[in-house]
Amino acid sequence: MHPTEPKLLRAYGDRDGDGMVQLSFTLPLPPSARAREAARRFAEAHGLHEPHVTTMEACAEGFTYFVVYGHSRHSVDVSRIEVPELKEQPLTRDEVDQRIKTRLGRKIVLVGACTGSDAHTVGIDAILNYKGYAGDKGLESYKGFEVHNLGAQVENAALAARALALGADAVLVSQVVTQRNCHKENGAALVELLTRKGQRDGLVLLFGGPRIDHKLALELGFDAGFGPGTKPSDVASFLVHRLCGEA
Amino acid sequence: MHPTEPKLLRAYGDRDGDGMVQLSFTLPLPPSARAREAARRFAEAHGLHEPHVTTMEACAEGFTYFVVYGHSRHSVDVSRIEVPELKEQPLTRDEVDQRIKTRLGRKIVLVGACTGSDAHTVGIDAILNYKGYAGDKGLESYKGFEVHNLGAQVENAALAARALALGADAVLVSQVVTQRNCHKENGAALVELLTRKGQRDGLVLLFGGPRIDHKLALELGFDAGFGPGTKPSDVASFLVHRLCGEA
Amino acid sequence: MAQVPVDESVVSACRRHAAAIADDVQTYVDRHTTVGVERTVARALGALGADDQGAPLANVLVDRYQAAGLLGHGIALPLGRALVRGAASVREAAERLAYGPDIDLLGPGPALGEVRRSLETATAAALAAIDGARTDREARKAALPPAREPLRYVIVATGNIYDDATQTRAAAFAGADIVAVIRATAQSLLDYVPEGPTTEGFGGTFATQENFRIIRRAADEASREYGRYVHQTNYSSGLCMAEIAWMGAVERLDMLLNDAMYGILFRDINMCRTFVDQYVSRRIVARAGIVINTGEDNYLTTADAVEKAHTVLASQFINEALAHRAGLADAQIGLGHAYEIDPRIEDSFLLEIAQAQLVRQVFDRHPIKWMPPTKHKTGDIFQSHVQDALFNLVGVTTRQSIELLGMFSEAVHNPLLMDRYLSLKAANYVFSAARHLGEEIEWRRGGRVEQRARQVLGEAHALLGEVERRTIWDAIERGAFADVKRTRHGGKGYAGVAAREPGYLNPLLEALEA
Amino acid sequence: MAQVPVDESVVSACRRHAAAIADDVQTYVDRHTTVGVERTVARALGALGADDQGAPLANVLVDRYQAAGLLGHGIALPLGRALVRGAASVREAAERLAYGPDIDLLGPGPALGEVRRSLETATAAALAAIDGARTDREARKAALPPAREPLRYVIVATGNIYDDATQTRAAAFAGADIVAVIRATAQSLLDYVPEGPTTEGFGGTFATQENFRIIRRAADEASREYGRYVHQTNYSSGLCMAEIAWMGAVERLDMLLNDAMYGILFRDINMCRTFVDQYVSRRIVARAGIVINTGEDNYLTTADAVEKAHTVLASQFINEALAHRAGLADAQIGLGHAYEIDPRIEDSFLLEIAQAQLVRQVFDRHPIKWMPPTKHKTGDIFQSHVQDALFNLVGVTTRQSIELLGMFSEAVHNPLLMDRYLSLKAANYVFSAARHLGEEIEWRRGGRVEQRARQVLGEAHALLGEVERRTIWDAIERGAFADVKRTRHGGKGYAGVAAREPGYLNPLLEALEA
Ligand code: B12
Ligand code: B12
Ligand SMILES: Cc1ncc(COP(=O)(O)O)c(C=O)c1O
Ligand SMILES: Cc1ncc(COP(=O)(O)O)c(C=O)c1O
Repeated sequence: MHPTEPKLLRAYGDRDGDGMVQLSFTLPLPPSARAREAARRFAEAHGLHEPHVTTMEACAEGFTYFVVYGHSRHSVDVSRIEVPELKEQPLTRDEVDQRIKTRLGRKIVLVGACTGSDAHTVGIDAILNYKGYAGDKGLESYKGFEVHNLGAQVENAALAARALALGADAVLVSQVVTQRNCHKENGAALVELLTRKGQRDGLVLLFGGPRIDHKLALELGFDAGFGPGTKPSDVASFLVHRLCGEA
Repeated sequence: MHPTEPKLLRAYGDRDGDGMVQLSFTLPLPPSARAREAARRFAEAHGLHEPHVTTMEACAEGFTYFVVYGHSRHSVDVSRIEVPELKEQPLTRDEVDQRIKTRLGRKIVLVGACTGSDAHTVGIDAILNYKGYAGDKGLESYKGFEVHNLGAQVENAALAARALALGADAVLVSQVVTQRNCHKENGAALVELLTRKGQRDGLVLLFGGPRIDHKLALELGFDAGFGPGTKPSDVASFLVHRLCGEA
Repeated sequence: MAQVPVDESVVSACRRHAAAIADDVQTYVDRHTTVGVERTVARALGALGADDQGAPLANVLVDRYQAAGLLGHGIALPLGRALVRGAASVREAAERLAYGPDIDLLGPGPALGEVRRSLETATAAALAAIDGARTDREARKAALPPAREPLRYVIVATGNIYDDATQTRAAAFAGADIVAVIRATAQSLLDYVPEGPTTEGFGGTFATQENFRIIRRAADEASREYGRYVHQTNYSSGLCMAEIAWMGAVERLDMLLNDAMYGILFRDINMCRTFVDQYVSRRIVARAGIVINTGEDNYLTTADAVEKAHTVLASQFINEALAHRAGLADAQIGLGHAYEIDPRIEDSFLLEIAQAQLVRQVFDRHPIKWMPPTKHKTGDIFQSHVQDALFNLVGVTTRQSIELLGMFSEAVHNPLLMDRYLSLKAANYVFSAARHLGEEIEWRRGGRVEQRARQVLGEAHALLGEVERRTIWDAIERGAFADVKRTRHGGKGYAGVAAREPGYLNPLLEALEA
Repeated sequence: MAQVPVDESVVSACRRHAAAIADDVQTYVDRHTTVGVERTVARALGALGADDQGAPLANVLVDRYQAAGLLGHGIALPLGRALVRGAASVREAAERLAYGPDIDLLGPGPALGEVRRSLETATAAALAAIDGARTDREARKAALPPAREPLRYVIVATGNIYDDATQTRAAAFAGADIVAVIRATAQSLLDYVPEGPTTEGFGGTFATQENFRIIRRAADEASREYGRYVHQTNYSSGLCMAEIAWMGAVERLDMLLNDAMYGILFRDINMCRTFVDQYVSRRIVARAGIVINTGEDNYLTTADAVEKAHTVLASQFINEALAHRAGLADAQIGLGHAYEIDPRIEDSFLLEIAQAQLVRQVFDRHPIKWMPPTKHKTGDIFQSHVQDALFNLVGVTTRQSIELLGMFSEAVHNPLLMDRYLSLKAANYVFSAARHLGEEIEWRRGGRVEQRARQVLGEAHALLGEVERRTIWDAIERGAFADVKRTRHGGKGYAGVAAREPGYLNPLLEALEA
């Protein structure tokens, strides 16, 4: 698909262009014919045509849960979507180690942590620790990386200090708890701190977690973002491309 | 709540006014970062603020299924909703039979059917047949009703003819299949036919089925509509109020 | 193994009753034919096509003979006579008889032997078409890894055959083994089969020969792409039961919904008509190597699934006995039943598992067709998905052969692409997570599960005895199945039944019966 | 009964190892105290309130003594001495010591006997507060019908205590038996307990005494309204383990998440600190009649649930042994475990059921706390709901006592009102539909389920032997549990540990130990 040719997509239920979507929500009122009509109008306000309220049930006193199906009037023009995508060629383990060896001549020093009060280590461990993720061994298993996994609950200041002390080439930050966007705040604060301390330049700064994507990471001032399902080898390839130059 | 005092309701997730709703849909494109962004924009087009795409999965070649949560900007003013509601006082079995006996002095003749090519008898049977629904005995069980259940797949013309022949006081129509609104077409066609034949006046015309409500029935020209969960006694009360006058 | 105790002597007694019931039906069947049967013969022999109004040639032809009161001779007779008299083909013969000013009133004419001989080529071609499709299926299946049971059966039902084809491929992508295109609501009662591809149907898509081909192509493509044979199924049911069986046979459908009594009970089709039609349809299906799926699951949508569980079992014995009389092998007789107990009933899961296991054991050489909860589904799609999860668990535990997957939107609409995908995803998970559960479980002696199985078998036995005593005709009049009552001469399509005349000619049926 | 074979001699051996492990820990515990313990004593005796910065009086007081290196005498000592010296109340004494220019350096002063006596009233009042809450709970429970197991446990976690109260009532409406208010992410690591009602928390709501009261009121209202005792629970965990136990005790919480090792492994809290804190917290909980829930379920989020299943069992034996040493009755020791096997693994359902049944039987007098799938949940809420359905089925089949209900939005956010409602609806259905399934099943001799149970018990036994040999301190350093390694003196809060001095005074603990 050519990116500039407008390409309007509608939701697909079981016929081209039917726009069918499913919406569920709770409204703070008890079930009644009026509540059903309220749900219908609420759905209509979202652009659903002929909304069908398939369920209306009291889910608490004074609260009603609804499931609605309806034909969405909306469409989305995918030709106008430009999303930054990580599209480095994946490298094999040997290529990674080889390039680091030949082009850099030393190990790449990585410092990783799950920051703030976030105690979720599984994600960052999956990337860094030997064991890896879904059969893909972690960065520790490569000859070319020297990995320092600081674990979880690491304050930004502590992370910055350790990165400096260890001469980090790259800092890998994980954020899993996202309630009320605390991951964004934490991430932005780290970038600010590193910048303020003059550490930001020359550092490859990676952001990862179940609600992170490349776009968000860039917005927050990181160099790349990695979301759910990331494999250590994805990260290895990215780092090599960044730190050892392109082929 | 006074009906004219504006009362704006928003969706409730877990905090007052958070507007949280869940939307799921399929878009005709394969999964990718661009697809995720497309889903996000699609959700935004519906008025969802900070949409979070929680799942993006290929559900077919070239089709992706999404689940999105987001804060809906919309609200609905329930004070402005006027829904016709069936609010006859429920009558006991004895009251029903008693009123028919004393006020009408004869049985009320009912003719019921599931019309068109619709073969779903369970609903109309639940209302008419002795056995009834959810422990509530059917209209056949009342002394005051003479019930003719014509079953399913009854053409409108046949129904009109039988209603005339049997001297029906009320005609009860069930419609269960609703794909592409065939229930509305079938219903409206019956009303038209009865009107054309001069049978409409003096006939109480009831419409029922899982996707019927009172409002829709009125719009189509019926006297009342009965949706899912209707009990025979609801219908009995309504008929008595209509045919024997109010208390 | 999660076995329930099955008293083999009771099972044998059930089979004896069912045999007697079927013999009684067969006596009637062997003496009658129907417009549907004769149209099937006409089509099979070559009377294809339709007029500009869409009325199929077979219909115009057969209706003429039925109107003339001559159908009892078999439509093959006038066709053969026309051939002897010089028609170039069966089709030409049929057109002449259908559209010509007069029909052949079957007065004195060519000798019967000559007539028979004139039809041999066409008959052989008809058989070859069936056999070719069967061979083709067998070769394709042999080339692909066998599917693991329960086979995952899903429906598509957009109303538009091209969307159905898209959905077929999508279903296969998501793991479906079997795809059924649900029929439009009205089709059962049509006394003809529409022609060509169709794009407008309510509640489903018309079954036409062209539509069969379109879906076959899509399914074959998917088979190739996913390395898994994707089965196609449709409905040999309603007033055109036998014709559709024929079309399904030659278009290489793999399964057909086909029941000896469904039309009677759920479509108010006349019972005489239905019994004759089902026999002929099954003769074709038997030859074609198609697996039928019977419709006892439907009983539990009109009757209570706890109280009337035994009627399902009783009916399965009858369906089996009738199928045997039509030459079907056990491996072709897919017996239907369903998970329809009110979910509010305590221990409903135990009652369901008892029934599923009982059916599995009683018909241990048959593919069992296991249907999901439908009646007690509501528009709460989340809860509905949970009901299906338990259903899936029973399916894999009791080793059902063919499982029609439940849809969370069952009470809402025909499944959307997404609904089907999620249903398959959930079934794949449950089937794998509990793969060997059935092998591990033993039921407590004398416990609830055992007792329930014993009770249902006992009640089925009693019912079959009663049906034998009264005959099936009378039993149906009294509402023995599905809580539905039908009279012997009531219902749709009775006018299409004709008593066979002496010398009734039907070379197709003869070949199939041989 | 779905029993698995449990070799009682292996179980006894496990208990012997666990006893030795616990004795070793207890030796350490009996010689140390912590800032958290002493703050608890201070609070219990009456040192309530906070300064205008929100720093609790108990903290300012205890920190001063810790800084002075005097905490090993027990904070009760200076408090008692101040009372003897004329302070009108413990609170006044505490304020004086906390905010006054100097602290009592515990030089020569009142006789110990006198000091002890001066604290008797406050100690008695503290015990009365606990006992009063316990009596109140027992009376309320006796007046309501007992709940049916598995008890339905749900979490609320809006961050705002008033919304939490709304959600508590909503949960009770939908059938919850137990409501837990999840804590804000940061709280475990706070070395003080915030004061007052709170409305801002990430990932949960702060545990404060006032917040406990707000939820208690909501739960009691709901109990009255729905005629069912609605249990309240929170976390006695983190750096303020013992203080929160105290608050929970007097505010009539019914359960507390409380584990001997969770803080060490999952919050990187120092192990010396944790072992001391857990002991004191459990002494309070024991007296209060509160049921603890241990946290072995968490192990399976960092370690593999198939390979490391035995570490859960081994840890449960250790938690049990430590709990016994703190005076908890078996009926108060809710042992945690979870349904965390990768759903892609074939027969995962069998492995889960084996483990659940094993734990149920090994700890047959304990309430078992059964946790839902979380790690392998994704944002596909529909599939997630199915995973929970199987989990619910195992819960009811293996008669787990307390079931934390899974949420279909587990991988997405803290549960919304609707999510919780649907979760309860689904659990209610599964619990009822399979109510007596466990009674009906017997597992095939030597089959997969039996083998798995035997294997896990065997491995747990081996691990316990090894832990005993190495001591728990060393075992944790080597990553025996949850695949997490922690050093003896590393982690948070070690500075808050103090060796008890000879003459260490702690009238509260003495009374609880009596
Ligand atoms: C395991 C878990 C825990 C464990 C953590 C153990 C540990 N040591 O990590 C325990 C039980 C201790 C725990 C506790 C809590 N948790 Co928790 N937990 C989870 C759970 C179930 C799974 C997370 C996980 O391990 N996923 C598997 C890993 C492999 O995936 P991942 O993190 O996405 O990582 C991958 C990618 O994102 C990426 N990646 C991640 N980080 C990075 C970094 C870089 C640099 C790169 C390149 C890539 C990368 O690569 C990884 C591999 O592909 C989730 C629910 C869920 N199913 O998602 C809740 C969840 C994350 N927890 C949650 C919460 C709130 C908590 C608690 C506050 C309270 C509670 N509800 O229990 C506490 C306190 C924890 C705290 N202060 O942070 C919420 C967060 C809500 C939100 N969105 O804000 C969730 C979503 C559950 C929920 N619905 O309530 N939790
Ligand atoms: C049972 C059933 C059948 C049975 C019908 C047996 C029979 N003799 O009735 C069988 C198996 C035969 C059947 C066949 C088909 N069905 Co069907 N069937 C259902 C099912 C599972 C339950 C319907 C039911 O009995 N509900 C119970 C009754 C008591 O509820 P009710 O009808 O709503 O009635 C209550 C009220 O609405 C009201 N009421 C109803 N009518 C009236 C009338 C009056 C006057 C009044 C006052 C009140 C009233 O009172 C009743 C009691 O409260 C639904 C799915 C579902 N769970 O809803 C699909 C469903 C209705 N079927 C459907 C379809 C498409 C078909 C088929 C075309 C193909 C197929 N998918 O199987 C065929 C052909 C039938 C045809 N031509 O109509 C679709 C309809 C889709 C749509 N919305 O258009 C559904 C929704 C399933 C689906 N998702 O595909 N079906
Ligand atoms: C045997 C059989 N035939 C047909 C059908 C339904 O199709 P129709 O009503 O279009 O014949 C069913 C039900 O699904 C069935 O079980
Ligand atoms: C024993 C125990 N304490 C505490 C927690 C979590 O709370 P926090 O990390 O806030 O202490 C858990 C996990 O849910 C737990 O199992």
